[in-house]
Amino acid sequence: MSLYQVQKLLFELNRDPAIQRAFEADGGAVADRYDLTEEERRALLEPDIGLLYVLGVNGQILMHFAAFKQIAWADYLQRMRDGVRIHGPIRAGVYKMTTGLDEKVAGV
Amino acid sequence: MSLYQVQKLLFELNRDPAIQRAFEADGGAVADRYDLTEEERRALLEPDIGLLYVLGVNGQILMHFAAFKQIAWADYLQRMRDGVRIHGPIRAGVYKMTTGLDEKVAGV
Amino acid sequence: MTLVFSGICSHGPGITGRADLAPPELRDPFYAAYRKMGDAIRATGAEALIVIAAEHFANFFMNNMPAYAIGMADQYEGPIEDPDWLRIPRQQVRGDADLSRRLIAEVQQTVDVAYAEEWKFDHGIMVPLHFLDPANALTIIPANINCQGPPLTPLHRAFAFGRALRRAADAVPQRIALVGTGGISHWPCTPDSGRINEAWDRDFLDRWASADEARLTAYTDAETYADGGQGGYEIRTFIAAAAAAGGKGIVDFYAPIPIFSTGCVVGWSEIV
Amino acid sequence: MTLVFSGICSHGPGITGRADLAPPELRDPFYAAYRKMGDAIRATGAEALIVIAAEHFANFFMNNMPAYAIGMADQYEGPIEDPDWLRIPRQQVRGDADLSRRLIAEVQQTVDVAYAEEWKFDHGIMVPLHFLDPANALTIIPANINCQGPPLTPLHRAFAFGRALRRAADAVPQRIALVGTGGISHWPCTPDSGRINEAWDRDFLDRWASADEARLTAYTDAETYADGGQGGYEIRTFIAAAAAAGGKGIVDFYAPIPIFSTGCVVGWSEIV
Ligand SMILES: [Fe+3]
Ligand SMILES: [Fe+3]
Repeated sequence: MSLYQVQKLLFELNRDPAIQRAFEADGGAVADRYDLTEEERRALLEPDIGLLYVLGVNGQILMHFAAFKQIAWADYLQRMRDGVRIHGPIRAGVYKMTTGLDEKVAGV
Repeated sequence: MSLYQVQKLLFELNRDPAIQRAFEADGGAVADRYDLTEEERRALLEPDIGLLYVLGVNGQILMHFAAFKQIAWADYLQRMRDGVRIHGPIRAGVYKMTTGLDEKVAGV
Repeated sequence: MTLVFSGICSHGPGITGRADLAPPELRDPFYAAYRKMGDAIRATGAEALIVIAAEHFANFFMNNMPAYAIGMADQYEGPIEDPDWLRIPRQQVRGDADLSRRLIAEVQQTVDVAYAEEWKFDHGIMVPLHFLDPANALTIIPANINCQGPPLTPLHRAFAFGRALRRAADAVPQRIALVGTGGISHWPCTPDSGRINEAWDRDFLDRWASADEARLTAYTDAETYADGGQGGYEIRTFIAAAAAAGGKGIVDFYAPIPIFSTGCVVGWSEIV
Repeated sequence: MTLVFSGICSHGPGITGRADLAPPELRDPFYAAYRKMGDAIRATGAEALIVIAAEHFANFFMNNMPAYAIGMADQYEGPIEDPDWLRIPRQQVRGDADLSRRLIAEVQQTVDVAYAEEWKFDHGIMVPLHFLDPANALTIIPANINCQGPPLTPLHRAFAFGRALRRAADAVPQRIALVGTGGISHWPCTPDSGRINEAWDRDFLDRWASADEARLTAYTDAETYADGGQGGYEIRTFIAAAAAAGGKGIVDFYAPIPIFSTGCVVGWSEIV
């Protein structure tokens, strides 16, 4: 249920420039509008892309958030690998990692 | 297309207490977020329930806006009749008036 | 386990919100029949109640208007309307996301539902629950048929939706009850509010009681609009309930109650 | 008038956004095949192009996730992504609400679509349009199949959706083209990005070319996930395109291109 709220925040952020501006100005105030755990809130505000990935945020939602945060493609992939290294396999959803922690399938 | 924007404003207002508070504080600022004609904007801010009805706002959306504006049931029905008297039959949608201007089917 | 109950009932915000404006000799027997249906549902030992509603822009808008939707949350809230206006206090209603997921997966084999992990109940669900489950004891699975914003789903698909819900209810371990809630003829939220076409209503209820698909789905939307008003589009919920049951229906109560803005009915069907 | 074209093509933000990271010997023939399909569509005299997409939470979320949706606006906008990241400029795309309304009404006879009076295109539609209609000359009708958020619509319903679109296209006065756009096997937006199962892709394309409903719909979601990744769920768009066409398919281009994160295909089918 709480993962639903994390994903809802990101869905709304990804598609609405007004929320993007509000998030840049005061991410905490935007986060306050959603029913989040402390861990989820921290992952969103830091942002901890690896933890968001492990929490089960759908990759198609997370990818756009990473792009919004100006995170380059190779860095985005590496942050997810690091998330799994630190926090273990994904806890929900269908975006599980099937390759090795040091494998870079597309070379990045 | 513009009627879609009027209805979208009302749909979002009807279901979100935060937008309701914003609308009470500064209706014009809320209206600015939607692509409205001058006539639509005026009808929303006044509010001119009769004109909104004639513009084609779905009754199931308009009824809740009238309740939000503390307009009693009998007054709500009368404002729609007055709208038709002044502006003519509804211009869009399926909520047309089929009774006479002075008819009160349910006695109110 | 199986579908154990299938009924129909009218909704409308006036049924609770304008209670004091209604003639008691019409209102009180209607309320009594409504509550009696609640007793009948409890008597089946139902664990969950599917409410097939026709919501009114509380959740679904023309930016993404699903022909059919089913809720998939552990909790819902309602009413979305001002509680003083509707005279139903705002409350949490218990859902069951896992049960929903199983029902949805089965329904999707034949009917293409949207699923909704949140849902704000409007009077279309809260008014029935106010009478049917005042103790908030049942698990509620909300379902919806778009009866408000054209293009509307054809009546034969509403029948198919009822059949799909039946198949789904029969496939889960729980005892499942179901009600379809709409209006019959009515012109709600217009200056015509209170207009009711009793002859059309009684003819429709006769078809509903027959559970005959051909008779139930013989209306065009233009005919329904002309004879039953835009509120008449909501017959889809009753058609789905009849399809889910499969058997003959019994009208326990029917009366036009103009201040409630709709023909007021309570009835149920044999499950066959 | 009739369906005049039915094709398939891969999408993915990397196809444009990471163009400079791709080996030219794979990238350039893929781009050429993509543009050639645009020429083929123009050669049919098509007035409108239905794009069956599998959008990625640009419009539809789990609060109301439609199995099937069709746009019903006179204008759309896209991409929703950062234009610099996707390397496709933000633009208006012409729709036709009236044509949509007629198509939707016919589709609804058998498949229960949500309609959407606004729609923000993501890379799933913008990447194909970038190659197929660079001059922005076609009227676009967006359609969607939920391939992202389970529970997903069954494959046989995706086939039914394609058949319904065909019937609808044949019933309107305009000449209609259609493309289904997805990926075949891919593990997008994960650390596995770039993983592609070429053998699985080629087997799927063989089934797609056969237009055989039984072969096309024989996968379980668990099998698709294991062999084709969560990106493989998007085969639904290709299945719908095959169903709309009815005839044999020809794969004009296929190559796994890891930096584009998907097996890259361009193909079209005989309309029978
Ligand atoms: Fe209703
Ligand atoms: Fe995709």
